[in-house]
Amino acid sequence: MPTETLLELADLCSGYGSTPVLQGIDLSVQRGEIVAVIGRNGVGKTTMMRCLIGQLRAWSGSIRFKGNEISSRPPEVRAHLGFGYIPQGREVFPRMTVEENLRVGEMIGARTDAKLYDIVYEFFPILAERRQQKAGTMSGGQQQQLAIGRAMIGNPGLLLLDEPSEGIQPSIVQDITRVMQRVNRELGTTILFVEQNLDVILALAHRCYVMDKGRIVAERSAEELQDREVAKRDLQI
Amino acid sequence: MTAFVYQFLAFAYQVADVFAFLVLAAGGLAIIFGMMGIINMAHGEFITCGAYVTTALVRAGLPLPVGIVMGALFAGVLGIALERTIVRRFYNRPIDSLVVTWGVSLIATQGALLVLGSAWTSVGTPLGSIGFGDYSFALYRLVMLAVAIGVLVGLYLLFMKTRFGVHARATMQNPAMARALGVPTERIYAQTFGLGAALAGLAGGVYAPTLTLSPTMGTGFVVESFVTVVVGGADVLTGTAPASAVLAIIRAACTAAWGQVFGLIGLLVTVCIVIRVLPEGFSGWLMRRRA
Amino acid sequence: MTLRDIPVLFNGPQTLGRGKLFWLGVAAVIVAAAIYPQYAERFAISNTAYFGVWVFMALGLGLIWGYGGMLSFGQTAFFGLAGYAYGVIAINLGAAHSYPFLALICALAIGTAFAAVLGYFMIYGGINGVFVGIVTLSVTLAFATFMNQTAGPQWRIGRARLNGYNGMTRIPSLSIDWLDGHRIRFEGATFYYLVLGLLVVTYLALRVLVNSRFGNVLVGTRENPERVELLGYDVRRYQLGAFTIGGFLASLSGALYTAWGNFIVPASMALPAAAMPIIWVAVGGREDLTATLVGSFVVLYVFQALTVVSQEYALVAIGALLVVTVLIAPGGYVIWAVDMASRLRRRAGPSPPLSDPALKARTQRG
Amino acid sequence: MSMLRNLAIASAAGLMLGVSAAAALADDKPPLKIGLLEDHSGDIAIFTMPKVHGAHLAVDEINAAGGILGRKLEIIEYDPQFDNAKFQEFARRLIEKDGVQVIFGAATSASREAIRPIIDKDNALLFYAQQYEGGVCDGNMIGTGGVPEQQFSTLIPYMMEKYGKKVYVIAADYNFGQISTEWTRKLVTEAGGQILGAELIPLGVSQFGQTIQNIQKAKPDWLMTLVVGNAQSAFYEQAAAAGLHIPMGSSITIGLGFEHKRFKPPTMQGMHVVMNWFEEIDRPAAKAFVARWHAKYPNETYINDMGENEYSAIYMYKKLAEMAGSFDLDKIRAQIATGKACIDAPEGQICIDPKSQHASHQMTLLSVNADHSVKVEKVWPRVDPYWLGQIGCDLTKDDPKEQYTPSNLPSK
Repeated sequence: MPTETLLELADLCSGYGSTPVLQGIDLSVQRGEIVAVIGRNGVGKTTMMRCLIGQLRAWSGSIRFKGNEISSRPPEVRAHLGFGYIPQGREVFPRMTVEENLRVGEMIGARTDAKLYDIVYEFFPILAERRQQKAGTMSGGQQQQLAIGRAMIGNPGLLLLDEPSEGIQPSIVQDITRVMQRVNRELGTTILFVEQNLDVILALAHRCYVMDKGRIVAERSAEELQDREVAKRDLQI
Repeated sequence: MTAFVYQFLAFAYQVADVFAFLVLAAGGLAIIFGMMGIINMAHGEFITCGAYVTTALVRAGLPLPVGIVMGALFAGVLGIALERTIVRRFYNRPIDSLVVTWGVSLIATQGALLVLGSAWTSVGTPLGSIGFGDYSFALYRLVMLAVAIGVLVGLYLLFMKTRFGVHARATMQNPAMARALGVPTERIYAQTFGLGAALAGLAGGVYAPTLTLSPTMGTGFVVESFVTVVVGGADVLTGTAPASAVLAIIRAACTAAWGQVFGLIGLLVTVCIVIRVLPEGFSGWLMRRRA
Repeated sequence: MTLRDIPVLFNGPQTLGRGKLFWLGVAAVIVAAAIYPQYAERFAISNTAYFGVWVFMALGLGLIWGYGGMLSFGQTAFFGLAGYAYGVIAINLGAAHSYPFLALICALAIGTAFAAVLGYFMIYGGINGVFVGIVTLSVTLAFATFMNQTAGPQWRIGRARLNGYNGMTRIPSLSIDWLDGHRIRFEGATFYYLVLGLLVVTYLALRVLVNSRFGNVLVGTRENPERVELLGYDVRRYQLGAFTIGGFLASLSGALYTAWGNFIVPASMALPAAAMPIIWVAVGGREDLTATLVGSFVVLYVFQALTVVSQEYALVAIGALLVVTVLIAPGGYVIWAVDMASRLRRRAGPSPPLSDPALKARTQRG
Repeated sequence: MSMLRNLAIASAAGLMLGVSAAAALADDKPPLKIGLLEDHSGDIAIFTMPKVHGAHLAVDEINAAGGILGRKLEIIEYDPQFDNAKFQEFARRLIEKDGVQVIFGAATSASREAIRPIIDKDNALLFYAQQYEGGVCDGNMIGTGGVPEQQFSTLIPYMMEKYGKKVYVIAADYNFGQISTEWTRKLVTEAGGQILGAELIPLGVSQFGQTIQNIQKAKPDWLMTLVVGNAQSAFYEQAAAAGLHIPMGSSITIGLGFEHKRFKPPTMQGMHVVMNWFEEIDRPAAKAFVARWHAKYPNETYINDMGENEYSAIYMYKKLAEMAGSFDLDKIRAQIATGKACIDAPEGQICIDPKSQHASHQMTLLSVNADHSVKVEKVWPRVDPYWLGQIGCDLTKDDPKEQYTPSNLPSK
């Protein structure tokens, strides 16, 4: 395993309006890792993701990417630096075709010239099949694949996945999980995801942070997570 | 029989003429509205601006097409400047944006009156006319139609085939997500606003030779362009274009039958009906039917 | 209800200004306005009444836009319709007896009914946001265009020629016969007192209205329609109510304007005129009745003072004022000034000035 | 040419000299305030600015010559910017606040009708120095511009004789256009001609494709154009571009809108118009007037009929006040009733008709050539504003304050 720190959050605070949600998050992700952040509904997982991509301003604390402070950078700059964001609910562009959706993702990791259309189409054959279909007319699972493909086109250094399994059939969840493992293995892409689905967490995560009330309360290794009791307790904190 | 053919030709020419007017008058307004949900009340002033720049350059000795292009560019640059300084602060306050652009329009019109005086000499319509039976038509008005169609084709290519187009449509559909994927949405907004202003300037430049120039001339386009945008909805290609066609037929038919007054009233009645039946205009209706 | 409950009616979260000092100020202003004609010349009295005439329309727009969140560009349509209705009826009935007063009542009914119908079509037709502005503007322009082409001799209603672009002139002034046969003609200072009285009544009535459940639901709808609907209110009914009352007030302005100048033209509805109420309300402050009232008066006064010097510079200045207000003080300069004053006071003294929830909400949104 | 110029300079110099003596005398009395209510900006300002200039030129000359009845004139002016409500507001302000008794102003019929009730109510005097659709019978108004019987009953017979009896009319859709159309219809049918079509066009319309086709379809011998404003004047450009070559007649182009100076030749070719003043009028007094004007306003494109009429109106006021020996309106009207109120205006002699209080004029018919030079076709040395008197308006006896038209005659 490589040991270079890719992403590091220190005492990150943020929230909506005047209501604080994140109350000092500390975590770090090494290059090539798959890290999960787990926790109940409403503990601030999605808020943390939005803060990471920059849709939400950080009130205080730091976000370091490859050693550089980026917490004041706007979202598009973070994307150019190599953040591939797959939001909760997919948010594909409904009135654009699959191919056009993928083209939007080209801005991610702006410096890399090679865009990974072939690889994305290989990983997600359904996207190749439906290249000209309007994204809004596809099923939830297909849209999730498109959202992941869109974030991968620019070969990002870090994929941010927000609840990839939410609202999707179990069989497709398994497909997606397998693809994510391949992405990590074959492209060396680092992945940070938040999730509540234990199967996905167990199948994917190398390491895991447990979140509660806007703070990281525990850290678990892959081995510890195998203990279903520990995992269940963490999810229901 | 031939009389009927001429009659039909004459009507078709009128419809085409109104169609060109509506597309050119409304295109810029529709682009800005579709992209940002902003009604640009200073739209007429960009038209005026294009007309004055074109006329000034033609009088200075440049050929008309060059004058028109420069007029459009100048209006576009002004549009970007307006977007950067004022409009961008109002993206989440559409009603305030309407009010603020109205204020800008007041300043621009009255400022132009102060600076430019109230009317300028026109440069004269180029090209001649051709006759059919009893009728003769100005060839230049066919050029206007060509420009209008050219604008629609150009916009289609721009929005469907270029990277800017993909980014612009993504921004239109979900700005936050587009931004998170690296689309520089602020720049897209500025460019789109500039594009809308440039199209307004183009309309002004194209019509400049056929009109009497005055700082208030833009208002002559505003009612028609509002009507077209309301009927068409938020999208230029699936909204403004068909709306212009339908309104052109209604207006030409009413004008031919009962005179200019009813041509205008016909337009306004159509708006009221369309709003009641299709609150989001043609494009909104098409979008919902397809989705 | 006891005497003690009365202040509760006039005060509440939806209006700024409360407490003894504020109401003493209001009383002082009313008294000053009442004795003003004793000390002013004829032109000034008539001119002040003329400003007052417009303020009804501004207050109505404040209710629709500021409290209800719907930008109506069509207040001048109701204004014009009521003006024309007054003109047509008053000319046909003649100036005898209390006929002009009857004409006023009919004009108000016609203008208000039109507002209610238009409001019904829009609000129940699902039109909202900027589209309310465009629809009302289109209706206004359609009406103005129609009236512009009524120059021909065939356009007459009874004895009244509509006269197209030139408009109707020589419309009888407002007058009323008392029981003893004594006639009151509302001209000059009498008209001034009529406007003043109506303004006081309107202001107080609107304060009661916006601080009642109606006002709370309306403001709630502006902020978050879904939530208000979840609470079991039929949001559209309240919006329609506000729109109709706004239409009534615009009609009042229109009928009074016509009676004051004996004159109504289509241009008083067309685009430049239609935008004026928006300027008065936006610049003064749309989310508070007092701000709308004070702001409109000041803008009207300043604007007129400028037009006397130069019409063009006046319009440039008013445009600039609008842009600057929306940029710097989106809530309007009166509210901005109140806010600044209370901020200064907070720095100076211990009294917590932002305890007023309405003000607090405003500062956060600003 | 150089002789004319010398004459102009000499007369101007003479004026200056003769006057300075009298000027000293006038200084001790307070100046007489007169109101000037003309558009300085807005849609028709290019046509109304010459009125403003004409008024100032006349007042400067009169003041330099010692004023009226020993009092200098002071102009108080506002810019209503083509807004009829503003016309009302400023008319009130002029009378009630500034204390003027006489107002020169109003261009469109709409602005005149807006302020006339105010003038009447306060018993002030309005000089309406504007050619218009005629018919105002109001003791508080003096009209110094041309009226239909002066413009149409000269132009229409000429056009029908020269070009034919089939006529098409396009007119602005408001009172001026409507009433002028009525006049055209009346005079054409009385002379055995035929109106093939009369199209009324909303103000502000600037697209004339359909109108041009309608004219081509009707095939008239000539066209009467009564279009108004910047937007509508685009008709000429569009008609020329569409190849509509047809003789045209009008009561408002050239002399009022100087289209032959503003449009690119040969747009206005074939236009015929009758007016009491054109800058091109060849007469020593006219040439001297033009020279004085351009000396004061070198940037003026053209001195239109409104400008000359306004200039003459102020001199007419001077004449009337001097005849009456007073500024009192009743005394002035008593002088009008004598029928001897005449002045030598730049166009020639003009006199106020006692019955209608409108001015008689020398009328000139011009046609426009392909290069936009003009040709004087015919001159009528004196045409009286007879129509109002004919139909029963007699302001020496009765003051109905009405506007009559061929279809709206006095009831008795």
